[in-house]
Amino acid sequence: MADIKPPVTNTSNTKAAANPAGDMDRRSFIKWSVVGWSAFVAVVAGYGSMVARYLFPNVLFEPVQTFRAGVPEDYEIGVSEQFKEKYGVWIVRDSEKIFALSTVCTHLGCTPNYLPVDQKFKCPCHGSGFYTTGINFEGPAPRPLERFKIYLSDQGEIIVDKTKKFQQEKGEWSDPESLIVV
Amino acid sequence: MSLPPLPPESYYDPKKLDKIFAFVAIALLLSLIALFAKDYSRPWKDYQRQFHALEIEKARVKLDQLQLDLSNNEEHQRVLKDLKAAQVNLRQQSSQQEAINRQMRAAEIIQKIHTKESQFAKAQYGALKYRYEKAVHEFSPDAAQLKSQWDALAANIENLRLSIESDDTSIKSANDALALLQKDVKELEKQRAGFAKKGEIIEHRLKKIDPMRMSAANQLADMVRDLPFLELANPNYKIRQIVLKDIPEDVNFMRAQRVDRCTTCHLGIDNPDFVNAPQPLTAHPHPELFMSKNSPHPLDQFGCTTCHRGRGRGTDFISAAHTPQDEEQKTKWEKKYGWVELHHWDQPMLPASLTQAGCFKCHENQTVIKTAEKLNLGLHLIERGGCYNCHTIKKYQGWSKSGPNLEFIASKSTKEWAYHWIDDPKSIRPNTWMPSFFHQTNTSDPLSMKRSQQEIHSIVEYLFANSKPFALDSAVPSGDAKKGKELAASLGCLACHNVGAQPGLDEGPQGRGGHAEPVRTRDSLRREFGPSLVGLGSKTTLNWLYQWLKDPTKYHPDTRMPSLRLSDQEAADIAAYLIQDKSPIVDKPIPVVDDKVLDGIVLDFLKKSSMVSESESKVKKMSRQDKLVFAGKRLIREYGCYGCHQIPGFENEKPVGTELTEEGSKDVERLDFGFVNIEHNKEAWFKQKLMNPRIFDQGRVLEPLDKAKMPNFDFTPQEAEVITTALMGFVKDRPSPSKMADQGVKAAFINEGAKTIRQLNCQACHIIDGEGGGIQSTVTDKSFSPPNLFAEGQKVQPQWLFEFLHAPTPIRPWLQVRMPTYNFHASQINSIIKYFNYLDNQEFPFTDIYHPLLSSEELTAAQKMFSKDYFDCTHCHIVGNKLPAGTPDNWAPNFALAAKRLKPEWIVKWITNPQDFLSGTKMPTYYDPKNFDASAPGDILGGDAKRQIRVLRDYLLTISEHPLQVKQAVSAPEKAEDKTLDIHAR
Amino acid sequence: METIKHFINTIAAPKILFNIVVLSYLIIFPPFKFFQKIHDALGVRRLWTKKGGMAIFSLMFLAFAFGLTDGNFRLIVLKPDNVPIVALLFLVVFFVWLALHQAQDNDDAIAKGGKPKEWAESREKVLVFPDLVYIEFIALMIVAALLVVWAIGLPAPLEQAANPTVSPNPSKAPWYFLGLQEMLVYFDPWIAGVVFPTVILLGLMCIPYMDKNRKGLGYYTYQDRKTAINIFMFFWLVLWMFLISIGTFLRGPNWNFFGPFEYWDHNKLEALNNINLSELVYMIWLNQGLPSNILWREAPGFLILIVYFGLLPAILAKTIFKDLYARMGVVRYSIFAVLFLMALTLPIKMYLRWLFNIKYIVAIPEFFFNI
Amino acid sequence: MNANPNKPSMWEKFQSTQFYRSVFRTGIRVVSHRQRMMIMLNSVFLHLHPVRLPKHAVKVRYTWCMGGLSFFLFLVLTVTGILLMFYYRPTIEYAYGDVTDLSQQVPLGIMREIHRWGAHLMVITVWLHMFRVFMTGSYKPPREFNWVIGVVLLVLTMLLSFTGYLLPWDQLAIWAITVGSNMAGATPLLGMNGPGSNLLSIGDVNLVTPVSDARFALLGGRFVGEAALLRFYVLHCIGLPFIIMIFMIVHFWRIRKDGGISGPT
Repeated sequence: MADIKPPVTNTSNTKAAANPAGDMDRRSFIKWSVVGWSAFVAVVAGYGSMVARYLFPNVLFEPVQTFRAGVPEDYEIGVSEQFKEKYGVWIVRDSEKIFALSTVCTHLGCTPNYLPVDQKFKCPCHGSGFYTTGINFEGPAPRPLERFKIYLSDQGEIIVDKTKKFQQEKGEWSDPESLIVV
Repeated sequence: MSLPPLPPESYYDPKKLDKIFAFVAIALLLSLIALFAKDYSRPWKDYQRQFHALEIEKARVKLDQLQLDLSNNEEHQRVLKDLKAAQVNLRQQSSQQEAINRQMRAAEIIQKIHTKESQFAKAQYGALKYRYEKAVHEFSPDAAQLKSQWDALAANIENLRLSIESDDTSIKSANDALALLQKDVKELEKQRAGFAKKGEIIEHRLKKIDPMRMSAANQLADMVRDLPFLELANPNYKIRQIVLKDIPEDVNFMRAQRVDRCTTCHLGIDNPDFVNAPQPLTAHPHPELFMSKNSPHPLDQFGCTTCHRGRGRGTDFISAAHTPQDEEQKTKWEKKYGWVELHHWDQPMLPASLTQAGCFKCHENQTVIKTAEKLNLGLHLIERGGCYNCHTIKKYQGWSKSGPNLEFIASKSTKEWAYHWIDDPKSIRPNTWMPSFFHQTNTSDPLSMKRSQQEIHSIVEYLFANSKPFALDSAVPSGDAKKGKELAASLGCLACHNVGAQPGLDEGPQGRGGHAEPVRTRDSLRREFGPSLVGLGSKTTLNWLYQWLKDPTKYHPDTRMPSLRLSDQEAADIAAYLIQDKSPIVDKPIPVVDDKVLDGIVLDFLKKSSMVSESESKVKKMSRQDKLVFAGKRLIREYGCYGCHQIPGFENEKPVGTELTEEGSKDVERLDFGFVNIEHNKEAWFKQKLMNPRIFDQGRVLEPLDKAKMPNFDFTPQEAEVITTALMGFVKDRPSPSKMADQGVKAAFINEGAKTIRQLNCQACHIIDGEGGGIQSTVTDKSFSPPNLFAEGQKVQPQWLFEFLHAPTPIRPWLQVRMPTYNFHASQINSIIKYFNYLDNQEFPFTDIYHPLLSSEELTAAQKMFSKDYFDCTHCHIVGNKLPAGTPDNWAPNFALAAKRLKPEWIVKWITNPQDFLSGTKMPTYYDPKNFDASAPGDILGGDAKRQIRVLRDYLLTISEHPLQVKQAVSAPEKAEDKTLDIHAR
Repeated sequence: METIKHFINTIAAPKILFNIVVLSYLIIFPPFKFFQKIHDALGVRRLWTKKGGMAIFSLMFLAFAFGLTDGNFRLIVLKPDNVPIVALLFLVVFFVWLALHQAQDNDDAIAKGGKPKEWAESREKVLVFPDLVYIEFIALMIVAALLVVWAIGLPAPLEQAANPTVSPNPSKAPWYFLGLQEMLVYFDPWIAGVVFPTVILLGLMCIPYMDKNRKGLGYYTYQDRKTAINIFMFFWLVLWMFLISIGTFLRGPNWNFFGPFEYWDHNKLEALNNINLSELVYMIWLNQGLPSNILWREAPGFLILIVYFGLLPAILAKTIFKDLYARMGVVRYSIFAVLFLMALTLPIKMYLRWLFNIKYIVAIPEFFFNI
Repeated sequence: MNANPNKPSMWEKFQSTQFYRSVFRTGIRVVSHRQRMMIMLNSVFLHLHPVRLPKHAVKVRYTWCMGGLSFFLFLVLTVTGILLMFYYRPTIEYAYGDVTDLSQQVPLGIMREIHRWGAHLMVITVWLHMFRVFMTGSYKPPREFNWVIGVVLLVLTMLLSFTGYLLPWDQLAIWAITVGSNMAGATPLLGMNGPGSNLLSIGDVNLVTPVSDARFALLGGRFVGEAALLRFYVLHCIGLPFIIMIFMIVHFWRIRKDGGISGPT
């Protein structure tokens, strides 16, 4: 295997190809082997790319992690609970922005309740409390609630993408993808 | 550098090998390129490109229009001008702005540092707290020290918080100053944005799709992103799909998720802008029903193949199993798409003409599937035709038999009439629903004709021989036919029956054999609910008819014919009138009984169960009568007569026809197309079968008993098609319950009630839920037709309705049309009551008992409003026994009934705006809905419209049979006695 | 008893334990003369005698047995999926001892002018059948029996059915990748998860081409290939085995550190007050805001990187690695130096974190580029 | 053949049949050196070894037998793995239940324990094999390239173990794989969360998206789900074993071609 000829001819040929001085016979010989081996290399690369392309299907059967949440005008200042059940998300609007809060308590993963009178989220499991911004202010929760990626579609609709999270303690809440400015 | 010398062992010339190698390698490379090309070129990409171009064009046009509008909008121009001025103004103050900005930035930096420190301190605080807690828990000596550290940290945090707050204040003040400077610009900018918003959304979109508006880099991206291989990342053109787990596909004993990729090509389907775009980019023709998020069938929840069928996973024209709706479309498709039928797929797309079949599987329980008119008609035809009598259909389990009761036939008819009727019912009554069993394409040869005659003889003989005795009243008062005709027209008989050529019925369906064929509609079908009465005089006797009209249940306890509470004279008059219509055909002679042929028939049956010799000797021993009765019984069983008629001796027989509950899912391979040259698909077969049930015997050599026996209903091609639509809808795959049309108990009650209403044909007279009332065409003045039952649930009290349905009492005595007394089961009444209440979303069964209460001031006010000077209520309304002055066509129901009949809340709504409930009602609108308060009479109760109406209502409720004797306060209504409302009926 | 446990818990903290491990490494495999002296003074070579081996193992078993008396320790160590790692620890120690035991014998022989044991043996040929075939058979039967007993004694773990919405705390990678996961504490995923594995593999593959020492082929020796073994041992024992052990045994909820006798308390909080070099330079040292220009902001970090990878190899070539450089030549040396320095960034980053709370030297989250 | 021709036992008779001689050309009762050599030369399996070896090479003290054990464990894992495949369906619907059933219902479902612990053990033996090879300096010329192949085999072993880790589809599995595969998402340039991923874009069009990055190629999805399970299954059962076998063949071949086991020169 190791001592087969092609590599030998090949190297000598490429060198020769760089140096056009030589008799006709030699030149044509050189040309054909270069053409042949280049085509062969292209074929191998092609097969490789076939495998690579094959790994990326044209459609996905994964459950949808993004959902449409209407237009910004649908939301008044405050907390909207309409997507809590289905998607585990609160849509919160304040005077300048709209953002999507995760409904998972950062303590042990329970689902807090929204108390409109107190303007806070209160976790029924261990009493962690969060402001409507998601910042934790009471109870054992170690960090603020997470926010999800939120953006406006081309049609002006709000899209919430749960695949991407933003954590306040990592300083990610200033990320433009974590909020919609209104 | 030098070439290696040719090894002596070499056989081939290496140069030659190199050449061959090169050729082969190139060939291989080319094959690979072809492979990529094949994989890359997919038909849907072309459509997506088309759509892309169209989308850009439409957006451009829209944007241009918007901008044109804006430039013409003066307000907008003014804002722009002001904005410019304000910006110039602001720029002049730039040094000031800059100073504030600098100040703010500095403060922000300080705050950031403070925040960071505070953040660190807080984190330490938390960690320290844990350590402290743990130390305390473990009785560690470090606790005290930790505590002091912790306290120190807490103080530090508090300090930091103060500094952050003070930083905040300075930032805020700077911010405020800045905002003040920029106030005008900001405000105007906001206004400008308001104007531009619509356009900006389109522009934003255009920037993404329109190469003309893209940056150079994006233009490049636009070109490159769909190249082979690169398109894996982020292509413009990609397959779209909707995955539906709760409307699964039936995969033989398993259910698999449904995957619809139709929107890959039908890109404009949910975009109203594409209504007129070419296929496949066209928008759906019914966006109000499908597609959009607010419609009952949003695209992402119902997909496409749920209704249309076809192969949702298919991504090209053929593999999606499109089905052409006719020859013309087929040839067109063959040319355009190279269409061929997709084999190996059981559920091809429904052709456009049958699309409504797709509704059935989720809407099965509904009696009327709103907007699916074709399907409704098909179902109605199945009901009226009584298909379910012979073919089990789950939906119609428990429905009563369609034909008349034949248990007492001898008391009603003659053998001669029966012979002619069975032989060819349409010759006696062209518009009858009795289908034809004889003279069909497979029984029209001379031999079969002869046999048919003997078969009919046998059937008639069996029926009469087994007929049970029935006593008729012999005394019939002499009737006046002319009066009878008037009565039949005015009492409402014509709602369900067809009586010869009646005036006002000309447009009704009649004369079907060979004459011009009027199109059947659901309205006309309701008018055909009862049997046609043409040629009744030949069929029965005056005595029987009189008896029947007086009390139908006496002859047939389960009949759907209600009692009209006719007096003896009325019954006699109508009977005299109806008996006049005689059919001449009945007088034709009847072929004689031919023993030889009869023997053949009997033998055919006998041979089935015993040996030939034995059978023959048996036949010899039988008398002619025996043979006739024997053959008659077997023939009734063969033809399945007992499906529609009650016949003695067949009480427990199973229906003869194939079950149709899942007919739409039937494998085409299981249908016998014989020698008939039609498309080999289900719909063609159904249609053909319906138009001529015997056609598939064509060209076949068959024993008499092996022939097809389904009778002929003479369906027109249109009717056959609508019935086919319904049949195609009877499929076995079902969505999960969450996707069914009717969920919850209320919907089930509504469906149940609607079914009862359909079974009793209430809608022949009444308009219920927006349809029916066909009788109105026979009533000259609309004011005299039966009432529209719109919002009946809101209007009447359940208890009253129960009593009324049980024993109707006239509400509108001026009407001649009579609400009949039905032979109801209590459960049927209850289902009707629940229907009306749930349809109107009423609280049911519990309602508050309302006690009207009027102060003396209010009482006078009410009386005043009642009087001629104001609303003049008694001008139209009957009060107790006092009739209004005008002609009956202006009369209105009795006020004395109101307290028991009407719901108090309804009266208020009714007075407020009658047109809301019943547009076109004669009840005047006293209060202008647009100008409510102002339209109230100002001099009563301070012109408070709401109070006036309430007072009127309360006054109304105090009116009893004795007019205008008002009680100050009415005691609770007396207890319902025996006829309590059965709220637990189901 | 409790005091001992408390003491062990305390010294098991990565900050302390890592120093202890590095120090022991330096003494056992002394790369520098200074440590060689300590090595000699302590008579570390006695470790590789049979008695030394016995001592090591008795100590290990004793420690282990002592640990098993503690509930928390048992819970971690006897977790079915952790058993292989416990076995690994004993096996590695045993084989390191075995290799060095033989190496010491050979080295002694060579020092006396003799040949290694293998030399004499290799002159003699034996038939493979049945000598080797039988030995192999026996070995694999032992392993087969061991496997079966292991399978009987220890059921394979099966937890709750997968639930993508509830992540257990802590979520750990398979144990052989825990070294990489531990690195995540100090590096971004792209370095810990991609660059380091690549460097490790490249480094491993490069070994035969870097090591130009012709001596020490085919026999156990330490003295003949001291440098190679010292370097290898550092990565193999200190950076790989040690990190795996930490990741497996000492990391609990929230990836917090827990001593071997400590209860895995979910509420445990550790202050993670880490800052980037740029913040340290600009905000704390210079007391001003961060520059908005990314390159300018991260200039200090880039400067350090340039010095580290650009200048340091040259400096090393003139100083510590003078001999190495001479032996290897420019190309080999450059590759070696880059790989070596890259690997060294791990301990360096550890110390930076512990001493200065440095999170990133270069922090460009905009491009996910954090070092 | 037999020394006592008078009374051949049944066994000896059998040994002289054509069938026996066709199977064991050399016989298995060894009496001569020549025969011992022939056994090695004639057996397709034993032929992996040379006929003769230097004495130090048969000493366990020298070789630790780790390479051989790694190969043996590979065989054990192949056999148990094939058997496990009979009862295991790689779908999120069935996988967990099928694995549960291995311990609850399947006769000798303890195969799973052997497979799992064998896999862990194989990682350990491969590491120790590498350590041994390093300590004896066996990577030195002429065996440099075989060391490289050995490193590849080491990686493949860990990848095999890693892909198998997901298959029970329990919490341990998906989260371990999630943690592990997230690292693939951080691949420079090609990973969604890797440095420079946003450099691979033209204009506003990102080429590295959650559905086109390195992590996706591994998982077949945006997160560890049905597609990932199937991919890992295929890689674990077919893909990686196929590759590792090719490399093993080369590895073993090169041992012989590079002069057998290393020894002092």
